[in-house]
Amino acid sequence: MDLLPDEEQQAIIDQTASFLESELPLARFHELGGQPEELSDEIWKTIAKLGWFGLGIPEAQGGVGFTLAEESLLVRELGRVLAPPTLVATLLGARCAALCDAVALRDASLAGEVRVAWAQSRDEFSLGPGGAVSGRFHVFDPGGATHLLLLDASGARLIEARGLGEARVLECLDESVGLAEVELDGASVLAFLENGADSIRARASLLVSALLVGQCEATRDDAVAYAKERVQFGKPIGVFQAVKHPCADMAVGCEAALSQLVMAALVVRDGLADGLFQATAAKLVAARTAVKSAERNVQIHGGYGFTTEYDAHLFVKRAHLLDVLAGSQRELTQVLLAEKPPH
Amino acid sequence: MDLLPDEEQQAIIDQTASFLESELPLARFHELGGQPEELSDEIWKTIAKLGWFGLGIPEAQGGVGFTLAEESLLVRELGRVLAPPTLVATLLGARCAALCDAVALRDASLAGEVRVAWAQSRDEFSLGPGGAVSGRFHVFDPGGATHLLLLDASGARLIEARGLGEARVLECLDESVGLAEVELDGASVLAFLENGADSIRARASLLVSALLVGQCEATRDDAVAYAKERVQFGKPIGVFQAVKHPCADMAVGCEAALSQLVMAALVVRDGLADGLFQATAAKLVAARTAVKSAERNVQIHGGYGFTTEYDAHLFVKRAHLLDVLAGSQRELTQVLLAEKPPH
Amino acid sequence: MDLDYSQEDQQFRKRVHDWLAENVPDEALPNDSQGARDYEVAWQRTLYENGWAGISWPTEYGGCGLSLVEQIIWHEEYARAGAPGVGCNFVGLNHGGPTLIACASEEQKAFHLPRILRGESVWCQGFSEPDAGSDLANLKCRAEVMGDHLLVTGQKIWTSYGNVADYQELLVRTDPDAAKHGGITWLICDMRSPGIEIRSIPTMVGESDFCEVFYENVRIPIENVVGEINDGWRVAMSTLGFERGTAFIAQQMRLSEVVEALAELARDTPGADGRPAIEDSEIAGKLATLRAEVAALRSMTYVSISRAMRSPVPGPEGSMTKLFFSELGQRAYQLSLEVLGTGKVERAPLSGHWGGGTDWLRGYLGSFAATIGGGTSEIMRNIIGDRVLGLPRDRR
Amino acid sequence: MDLDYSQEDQQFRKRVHDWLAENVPDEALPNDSQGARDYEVAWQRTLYENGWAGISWPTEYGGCGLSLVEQIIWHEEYARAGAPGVGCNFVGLNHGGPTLIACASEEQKAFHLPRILRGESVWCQGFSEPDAGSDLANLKCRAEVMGDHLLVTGQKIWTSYGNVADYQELLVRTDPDAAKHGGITWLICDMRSPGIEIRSIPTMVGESDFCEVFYENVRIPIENVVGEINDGWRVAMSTLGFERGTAFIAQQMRLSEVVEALAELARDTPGADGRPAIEDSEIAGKLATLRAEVAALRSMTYVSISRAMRSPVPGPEGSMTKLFFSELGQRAYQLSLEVLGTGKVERAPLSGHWGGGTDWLRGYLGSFAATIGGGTSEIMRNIIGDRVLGLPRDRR
Repeated sequence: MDLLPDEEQQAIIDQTASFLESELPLARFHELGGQPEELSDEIWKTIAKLGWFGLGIPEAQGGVGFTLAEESLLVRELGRVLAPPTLVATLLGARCAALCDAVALRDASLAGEVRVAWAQSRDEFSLGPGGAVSGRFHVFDPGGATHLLLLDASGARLIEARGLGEARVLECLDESVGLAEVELDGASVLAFLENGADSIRARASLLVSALLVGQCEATRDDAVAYAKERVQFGKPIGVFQAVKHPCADMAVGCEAALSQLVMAALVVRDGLADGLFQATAAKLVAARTAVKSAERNVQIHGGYGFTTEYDAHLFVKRAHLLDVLAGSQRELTQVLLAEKPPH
Repeated sequence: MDLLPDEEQQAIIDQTASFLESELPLARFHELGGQPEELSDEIWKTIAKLGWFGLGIPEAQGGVGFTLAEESLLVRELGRVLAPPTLVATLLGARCAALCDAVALRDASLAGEVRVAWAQSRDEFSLGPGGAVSGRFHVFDPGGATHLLLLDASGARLIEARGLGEARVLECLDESVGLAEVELDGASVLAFLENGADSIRARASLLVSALLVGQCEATRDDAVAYAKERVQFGKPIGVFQAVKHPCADMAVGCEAALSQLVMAALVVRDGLADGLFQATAAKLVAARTAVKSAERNVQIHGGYGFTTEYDAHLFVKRAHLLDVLAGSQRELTQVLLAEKPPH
Repeated sequence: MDLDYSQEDQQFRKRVHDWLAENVPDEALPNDSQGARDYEVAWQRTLYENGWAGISWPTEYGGCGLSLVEQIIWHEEYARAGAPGVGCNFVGLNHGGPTLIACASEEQKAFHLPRILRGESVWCQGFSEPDAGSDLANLKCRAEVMGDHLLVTGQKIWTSYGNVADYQELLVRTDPDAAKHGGITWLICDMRSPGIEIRSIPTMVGESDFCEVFYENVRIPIENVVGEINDGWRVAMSTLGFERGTAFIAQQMRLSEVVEALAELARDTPGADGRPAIEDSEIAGKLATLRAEVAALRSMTYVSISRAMRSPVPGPEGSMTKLFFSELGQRAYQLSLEVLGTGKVERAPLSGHWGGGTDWLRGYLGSFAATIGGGTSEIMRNIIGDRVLGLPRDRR
Repeated sequence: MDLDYSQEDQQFRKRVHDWLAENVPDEALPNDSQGARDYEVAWQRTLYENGWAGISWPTEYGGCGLSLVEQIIWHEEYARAGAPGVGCNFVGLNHGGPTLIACASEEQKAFHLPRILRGESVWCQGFSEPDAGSDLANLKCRAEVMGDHLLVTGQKIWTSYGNVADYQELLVRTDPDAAKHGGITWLICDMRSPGIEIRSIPTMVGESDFCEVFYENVRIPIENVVGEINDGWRVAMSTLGFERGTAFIAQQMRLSEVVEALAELARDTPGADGRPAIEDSEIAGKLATLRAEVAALRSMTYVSISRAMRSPVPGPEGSMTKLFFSELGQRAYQLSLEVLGTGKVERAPLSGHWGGGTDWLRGYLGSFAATIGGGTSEIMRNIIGDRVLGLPRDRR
């Protein structure tokens, strides 16, 4: 029983963090100027070479052979720098392809030739003959996407992203993430990973939680750094309980969300009975903490928090975006009440 | 347009406050020792002589001839000292009797020979032939009660309190208020004031709000007094924002609840169309503020707040009790969404 | 206690109602700053020409000199008529002008007040600085008195409409050795003076009405000092609480409209189970609470005005209304995201300046300003604790 | 990172499970203080006789010397078996005893430790005073050293089980001139010493296990000083964080049971529209959140223990678990009142000592203690801000 990273895991964390610090630092948002971020092919290929997309896929299936635990730690680092959600969709997509024996798609994914975008059903989608999908979807990060990832209680589906050219481009709450509305009319499914032994649903929840946890930590750190540096009434504002105590609450939220993330990652990885419960709990706790912390961080930053010159606004917008991926709060409620908690 | 008390109204407030300070001070709870409070016949008669029960009843019907505005101010003072809720039930009962031309009952009420207890239906009650009532009720302040007051959306009913001897005595969340469970089986109604022009339903909500507002103010004052006097770390704890800011929130809550109480009292008194909406809003705001303030006041008092040696616990218990009288929060929600707010 | 209006007041209400019904423009507010300015000053001109400029200003300075009750009526009818927001005329009409009335010389008044009323000059505020936000008295923008003029060097921030303003009420430090609240001077600054540079600060909502203003050796004539040199703190405080007066009614009525629009949204948006979101008990409960709280907010304002009718000096109670209003607005917009559910990620297409309408996402993002601008909620709670409740202050 | 238990650990779990299954008493805890004491010390005696006393204590002092993982297993199985709460043995086993182990002389250990393990002596705590609550170091209870004894005069408060205890860990001020944290001494006080008066403080729940203790010229032999005279602050701090160790697991598992019972209550209680309360989306949402948070709480504890396995010095992170746990418990009981609706006014008939079960009203009232006792939530937030986040401290 040990919930802290071991040496190998810590190395993954450190390497990821140092790569992100140089390639995807938070500061990059100042250059985006409120436009959706699209990763260059170069960086995408580099990431593929680093093995992110196959990190948790067994070696026999072309992956790196680590587990969901290591994936969660990696994705948490992505969350800290608000990396594009498409990276996680692609990671899940690669798994889908690998476990469905869609070997070509898998290999292309691992080689960095595939970009998978999250597709969020606007209402219940319908399945036609051969499992073809029809319905209206919000697609996130559509720029450069080759495939769409559709998640529901039954499992995960990969669909080719043709026709995306005709998508209606929308403005996303989070300007740094692209958004389009796509109408699918009998789109055929390239891979369908049923939500069974592999529990793709729990994995998806979990990895979005990992993004959220990283973001919660970044938000806390942003608030704390500002509270130490900003002086008012002759003192750093962090001495005032009206600032210190919200920071403390953020710290508690991070501790709870991170602990639950790690626990859930291990339970799902080990295939224990309460995997879906634990992953759903992780998502709920992380999403609530992320939104609340982000809102408080704006308030702590005062007027500056309201501008785009500081990072505070980014966390607010991204928190709401991640909140809707892989299970909205209301869907999570249903799962949490239906599943039996561990005793 | 003036929402502050005029001289005559201020005199009512002052006289009531000074009477309560000598006859029903908060300090009396230390002598009750956790037992339900029953007012003596002597004090009840004195109160009747002061004209409380007939304060808002027209002179032509034996009352004092003031209005709901003055009643609200009086009852707010009662709320400050956590006076037994039966006083307000009796005030409403007297109005019921007066407006239903139940002259004997009215005169007995005004003379202090009647004590009306709140009866809260445990589930929907049923009406038999002649309007006789059957059902299971929580009765508050059953000690010495001669009548029961039943409120629902249709209006207010007065029922004789015979058979109360066979009531099942229960322990109330608020030990200082008696509680019994009563099973009515075709009890006949002495007076039924339909919820029409007189809007007895709004009046009842409003007077319970007045109790709650008084209590909110007493809670705020209790917290502020303690925050000024209690020293920790070499300072009165009121200098710490962790204490000062909750006190400020209590003050805001009081300001909102009191303002809404006064507005609603005038709107109901003047028979304007939004009377029920305003009175319901008053109850909701006051009840939420009362519970939240009472809970925070315990926390501000620290360990002492958890004992019965300070008053903090009294406010918590009474706030929950008043919360259920004349419309629970869920019933209020329905009214607030059904009624049109003013524009 | 009463809700009555005199016969004269009722007639006044009718007159206001009728005039507004005929004169409120149909055109929407343009989306760009200059266009919005043109629109707003044209409307101010119309008000002026019809005798409705400066409704709370004394008649001797060209205002309407309305009683408090008449002001309530004006603002109620104004909001009901959907008349244009005060926009870039806010500072001139509700802060700069009133300060001049209270503290300026007759020459200063004679020059500036009519221009404000006629919509000829737009004012902005130059109080906050990067290091003087909540701690306003910590301001450092320096002005040296050089005979017939002052030389100003420094920076101001959060200057709304700085990009379209003609004049600025500017607080500068004229004596760096004086105690914190001493050594400050209140100046009228011509925004076209050489040495002024204005930079828009983009907000999280995507607007750019907030500006930073940089001053480098800006010459301001000594006649532009209002009150005395080094007495600017008193001048600035002379209108404290002014913003919280009757003008607040319009904002509240707008919030009330927002909550009603939110109820509409909840009726029109399907919830998780396909039924309208308003049938979800959690959303219903929160909506009902918001409705009740908006009613209470309005009642609080009427109580404030009732107080003001008895005592002309505004007390600290205004801080309670400000705090309640701003947090209530945030809760309303937070609930709108809950109602939208997964749909909350999609922004409505941009249309016109954001006015707190039904563009929920911009409304939500914009609502963060409410608990920060005009004194943060934390500062409001300090003021309420110290000045309303008399709690002991920390030694600072 | 792993959730694995070694084969030995799994065998240990089976042994614990089997023993508890056979030995946990059927009888309920008596309702009166003395009866409860008798019950609890008898159970402690049973534990002792079967080798289960002092599970975290080193074997050299008669404890079980369990590893952290074994302790987790013990507490998990203990909670699942519904074994009796530690009750009046808490201070002896979890605070006084460990302090003696860390700081006492061999004579002191030899006398007291076995008595604690055998359930022969019940300990209580004498730290807080009327004016030294959150500000513990402000304590004033005075002890003068008079050759072979100390003479104690003063008062202590919040002494749980003071009315049934044999010994007390007592902090006194032996040097009034020393700085705040200096001049304090840690004493073993025999609760039967002449000059001690004990008064129960009734709580809002209606219990009376909290006591005030008054000391008037109480003689305490000099041999009862633990550590050195004037070195008591260090002694007291030696077990700081001890309470937040594995023993916490039992409390959490009880909270988890409370939440499950609450779900049951919501299934059984009709809501406003007659359907079960759990079908109300607001209640469902809150219940789901509680379930998720209880899971997170448990995970937090496992993370804490994982940290403890690497570093024996407990960090300030325990304050986060304490804060989260106590506020979570309050939210659970607040929700129970919402579920009960208008039924919340009726107390369940009194049955046995309150143990956090399904007596919702007592649970609600009792939950106020959680955010006050053992350091208020405000103090926890200060500690987290200062020690976890490194925020600057106010000069006090």
